[in-house]
Amino acid sequence: MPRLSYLKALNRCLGDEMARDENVVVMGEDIGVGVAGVTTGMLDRYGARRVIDMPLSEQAFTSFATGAAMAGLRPVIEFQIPSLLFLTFEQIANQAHKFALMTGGQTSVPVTYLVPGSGSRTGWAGQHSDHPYGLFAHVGVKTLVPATPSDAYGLFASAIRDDDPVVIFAPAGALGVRADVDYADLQPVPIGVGTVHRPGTDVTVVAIGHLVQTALAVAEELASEVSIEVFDPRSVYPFDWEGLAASVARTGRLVVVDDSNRSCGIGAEILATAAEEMRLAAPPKRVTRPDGAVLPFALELDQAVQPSKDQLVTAIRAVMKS
Amino acid sequence: MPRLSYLKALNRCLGDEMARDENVVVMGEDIGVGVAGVTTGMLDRYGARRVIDMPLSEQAFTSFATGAAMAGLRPVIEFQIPSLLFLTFEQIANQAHKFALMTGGQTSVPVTYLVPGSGSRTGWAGQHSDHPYGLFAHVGVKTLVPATPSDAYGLFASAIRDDDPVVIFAPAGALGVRADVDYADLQPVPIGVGTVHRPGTDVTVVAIGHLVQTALAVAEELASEVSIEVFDPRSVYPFDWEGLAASVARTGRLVVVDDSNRSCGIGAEILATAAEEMRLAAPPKRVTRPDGAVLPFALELDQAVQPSKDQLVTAIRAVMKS
Amino acid sequence: MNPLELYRVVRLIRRFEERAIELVRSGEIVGGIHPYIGQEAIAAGVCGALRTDDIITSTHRGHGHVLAKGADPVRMMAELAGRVTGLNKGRGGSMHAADFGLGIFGANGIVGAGGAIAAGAAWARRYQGGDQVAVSFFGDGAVSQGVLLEAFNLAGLWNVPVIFVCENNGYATTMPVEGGVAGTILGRGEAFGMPSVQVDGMDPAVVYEAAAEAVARARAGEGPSLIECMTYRFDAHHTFEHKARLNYRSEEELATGRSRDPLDIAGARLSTEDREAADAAIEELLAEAVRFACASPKPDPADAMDHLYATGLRARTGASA
Amino acid sequence: MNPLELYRVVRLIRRFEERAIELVRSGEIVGGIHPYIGQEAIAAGVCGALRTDDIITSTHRGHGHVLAKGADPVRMMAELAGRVTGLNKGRGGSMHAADFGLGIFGANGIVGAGGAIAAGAAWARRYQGGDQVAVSFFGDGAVSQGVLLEAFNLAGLWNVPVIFVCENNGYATTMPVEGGVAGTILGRGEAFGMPSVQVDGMDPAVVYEAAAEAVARARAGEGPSLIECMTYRFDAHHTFEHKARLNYRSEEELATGRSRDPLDIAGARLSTEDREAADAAIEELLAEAVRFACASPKPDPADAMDHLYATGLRARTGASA
Ligand SMILES: Cc1ncc(C[n+]2csc(CCOP(=O)(O)OP(=O)(O)O)c2C)c(N)n1
Ligand SMILES: Cc1ncc(C[n+]2csc(CCOP(=O)(O)OP(=O)(O)O)c2C)c(N)n1
Ligand SMILES: [Mg+2]
Ligand SMILES: [Mg+2]
Repeated sequence: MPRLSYLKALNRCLGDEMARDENVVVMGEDIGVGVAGVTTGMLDRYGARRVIDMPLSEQAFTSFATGAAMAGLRPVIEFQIPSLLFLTFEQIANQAHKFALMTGGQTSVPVTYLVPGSGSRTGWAGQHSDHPYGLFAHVGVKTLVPATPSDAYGLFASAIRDDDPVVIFAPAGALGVRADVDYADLQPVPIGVGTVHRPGTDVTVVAIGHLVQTALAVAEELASEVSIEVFDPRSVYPFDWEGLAASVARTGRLVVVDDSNRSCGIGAEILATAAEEMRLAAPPKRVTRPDGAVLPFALELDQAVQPSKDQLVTAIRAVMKS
Repeated sequence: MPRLSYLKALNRCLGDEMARDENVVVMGEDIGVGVAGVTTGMLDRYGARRVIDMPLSEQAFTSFATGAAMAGLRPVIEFQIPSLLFLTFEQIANQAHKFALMTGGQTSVPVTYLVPGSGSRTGWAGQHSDHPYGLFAHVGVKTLVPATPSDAYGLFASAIRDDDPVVIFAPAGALGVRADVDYADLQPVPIGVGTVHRPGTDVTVVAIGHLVQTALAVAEELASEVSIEVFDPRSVYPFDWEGLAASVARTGRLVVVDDSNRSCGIGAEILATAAEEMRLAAPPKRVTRPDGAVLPFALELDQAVQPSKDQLVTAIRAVMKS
Repeated sequence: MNPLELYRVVRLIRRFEERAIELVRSGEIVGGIHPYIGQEAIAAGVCGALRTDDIITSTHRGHGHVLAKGADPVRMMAELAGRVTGLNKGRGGSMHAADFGLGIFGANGIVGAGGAIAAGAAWARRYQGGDQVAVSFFGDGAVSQGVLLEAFNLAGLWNVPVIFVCENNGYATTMPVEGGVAGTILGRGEAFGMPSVQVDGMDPAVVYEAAAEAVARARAGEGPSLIECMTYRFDAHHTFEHKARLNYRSEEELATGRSRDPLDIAGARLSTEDREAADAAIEELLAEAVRFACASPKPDPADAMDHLYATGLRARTGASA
Repeated sequence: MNPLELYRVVRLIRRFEERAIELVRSGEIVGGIHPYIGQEAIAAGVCGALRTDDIITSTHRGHGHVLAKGADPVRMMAELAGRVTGLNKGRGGSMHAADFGLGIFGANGIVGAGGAIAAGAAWARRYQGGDQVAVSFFGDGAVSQGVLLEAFNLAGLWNVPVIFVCENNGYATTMPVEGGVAGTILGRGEAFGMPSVQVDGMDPAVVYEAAAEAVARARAGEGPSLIECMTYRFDAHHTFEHKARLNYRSEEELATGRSRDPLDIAGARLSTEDREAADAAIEELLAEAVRFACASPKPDPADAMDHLYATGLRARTGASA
């Protein structure tokens, strides 16, 4: 079986979707040359009509995509850095997201916003290292954070085919992940459905994005001590509450590991919904970035702010004890 | 004692702070004429040098204020509508918020962003009716939602004097609230300290902004049935976790009523932290807007999306039962 | 363009606004409106130069554009009154009225937001092989908004068939143009390589001529244009101003501003009979609009989150039962 | 302006960048840098026209500006290496280097973000009664960014003493200027009423002249200016390009672009002795910078959230112990 990297999976998916549907066009900065790797080869295959290099006018090109989408196309936008989602927040949350309801269902805005390399890219410092998926979950824009190459392929495909705006975070820490895949198995993965990467009976660890690998490593390391179920929601919004409830029903304990700011993050939502609706044998725990975190430049500091394996181990042990 | 409205309290505070400190300047659209009421009279009192009417260049004037703040001033920005916070999200969350850490403490950005009339202003529909304080709590910008005239005065004063950027939401539903106040009692209210508006022993209701009035009304109505403690955090970030813990320690039960979107909102954070750290006798509940809510125009629909008294009553009864 | 048709549109908008203001006063329209009165010649002239399959984006002050582009005044009035029979099923109201079947991609509550949307829609039509054009209406306040200037850049770069129509009514709410606009409005168009002209926005025939030229250019693949239409807002920024008197325009200025009325200018070109017949038909139509709007059912609160997602995804509610 | 001083600054920046690239290669600098090589004349010329108490904002490609404005190369190198002795105590790195004591309001990771900050700072100084000016440096890519165009508007409206310096190096990463900029860069300045000139950005003396004129105007209360400096980026957009060869500039183009070197242009005006003496002093200084940077302590992970709030508020940590 071929070994596929996460980044290559995104690239493959984009190529396949553009082949499948002529309405798919891709817009972004330096995508012709393919600086980020997702669009590599697309300009040659599909030409400048469908692969449109953008000037540094992110707000306008985001709403340009909204207009094109309402006129029938399915634009994919590649954002070079996560903070461009801050810059275009009005255009996504207040325009693209709202058109369907505000027009009484007259239109739809099938745009996909992809950030390849979200979160900390070592040494890129404070303005390039955020993981703001919680913001989109709050405003209600569909938000995906694939963890594996086949989910990267499958969720990207679903996003492109979805009739609503969808944001996809491809964490920098996941881009290099590789897996053996049969190309024939690469299929759309439904939005809003999580997956259990490793079954367990003592505690459910919900891990987001690249931290799925961390959670799996910890589960393996602690295998003799505690049976950990690793649940990957894949979509942070809409969230697979049924899948989570089923897992927690099995384990009765909950830890979330999430590389985003603590307050009002997806970790908060998971704990809140669990507290409301699920039966827990012990208080749940979150391992996150600190409140209001800004990633400092120096490597030691940057890493200190991100959730670590050790913190996860500590949290799991604490939950098991209480 | 004079009867002071919430809006007048904001106006009074601004006037007092401008008198106290010449570094305080105010910037916004139509503030000379004083369309929103907060700046009424300021142009006459302090002149166009300190009361600066802005063109529709919100992004630039937000960062203009950042530059002025780093040069030693204390700008107050009035935003006409809550969605201008979406438009300027990069400038607040990614610039103003980050300068202190990124420069290793060389500078500070004492800017206050005030939205008089946040949330639903009846009939203003989808793009004018959000309550996005959760977004700022997530990125870690200090975020205040006063509920009463004296807190409006006191938190606004603290925000202006604070050395960090601070966002203040003045909910449309609170602007008309009036209270008897002795002007001499109008004082800065510390950021990050909540208050108990009504003590109780059975359940803590955390209410945000204008919903404090709703919670107090419900507490009164249900007084014979259940003893409700109404806790108003006043700051949604930083949050008064100690104050909340003390209240929950007394009551053992928790309901949050919050006029913002459910997923990853401040309600989620409160439930999550309570689940982690506080002992609850029953599963907590949230009464919020729906996930991803967009306020529809028609009055009936607009109101259906906002938390109601009935919903709060139902939630309290449910929490008391379990 | 037929003077009768231009007059008819100006008159329809004027009277629609006046009837709508009555409904604001009586409480049938909740939240108020931004009246277009005084600026009708622009919508009439520009939309007169468009085909049904051309596209427009509009603003907070959008009724005129929406009506001129052909939306049914009856369903439009029902929308303002928040009824299920409205253009947007009562979900949009004054600031979001849309009719995608007629290329009306919506009024918009955010100043300057429509420019890039219009450009993207126009570009998509060309991508699809069509020769449609798009028009983005906006005010003098909007030319200070970054995203609109960015949209000028995109349109200029790719020769997008879009026409930017700036309605310079002298004010952004209470801010006079000189207070908000450094340099000139035309200079902003020229900076991005667009042919940019200033015209009398009080005469629908003049506006029509300028629009027809820009539309022809765009349709022929020769790219975008900017048209600055000089006009005056006769009424309040928003009906809230009817109660809260704001002190920013003198009586003299108001009188001068109102002295050139597009209704008179367009009406003077018609015979009395034609004009009276047109007026009567409009009165009847608007009487029906008001009747229909007020008689139509209000939406069911249980449906509040309908249409939130095009896929039909149902959002979690805000309170469990 | 003294040719020796201009040369010295050009040379210092050039050699600083070369030494920094070595440290990127050796891993002492993590994350890479955006080299300023080829564009040094601009920083040297513009900052040569400024006083210590004037203000600048810089960009992702900011080392040149920061050094030319007077930052200590030793502490700057320590910053790039993420040491507590760095300008920002290792918290900022290449893209956020700042020295507020010298009016250096920071490099910035967001393209176009510095313009409004510089304008606000300049405006504040005037408010405080000072006669300082501010300079905002940015690239040709930034002129498509809405917030920068909005900043032009504010500066134009209020005669803010700010000078906008556009370094047109032909590309925004891989996007050629013609692909990203509709119309002209100068036209954007003119649209907002600013005197706007294009100058040779390879000759520090030419840049200095233009800057001195704009600074004098600003200081005299005559308002903002735009200066477009034509230049060429000799090296990669970012050091990641040293590994990932990107195909957007031909060998011919590179050769032509590099053929006019600010170092040669500035150096040709000096005697050999002066030049050699300056070079030697710079080598020594940079040797010390590298030594100091590498020898300085790294920050303590426990302090990661220090300085998050100016008030000292401590953020909740991400994991309870
Ligand atoms: C981006 C943005 N800023 C502010 C507002 C609040 N607002 C609504 S209309 C308006 C004035 C707009 O002026 P102009 O563009 O000239 O249009 P006009 O009202 O004159 O038709 C303002 C400030 C808004 N809706 N959007
Ligand atoms: C708003 C924004 N968009 C995109 C990026 C990613 N990015 C960093 S530098 C750059 C190119 C900037 O080009 P230019 O302004 O010409 O400066 P140069 O790199 O040539 O010095 C891009 C696209 C960013 N940092 N900020
Ligand atoms: Mg106007
Ligand atoms: Mg460049």
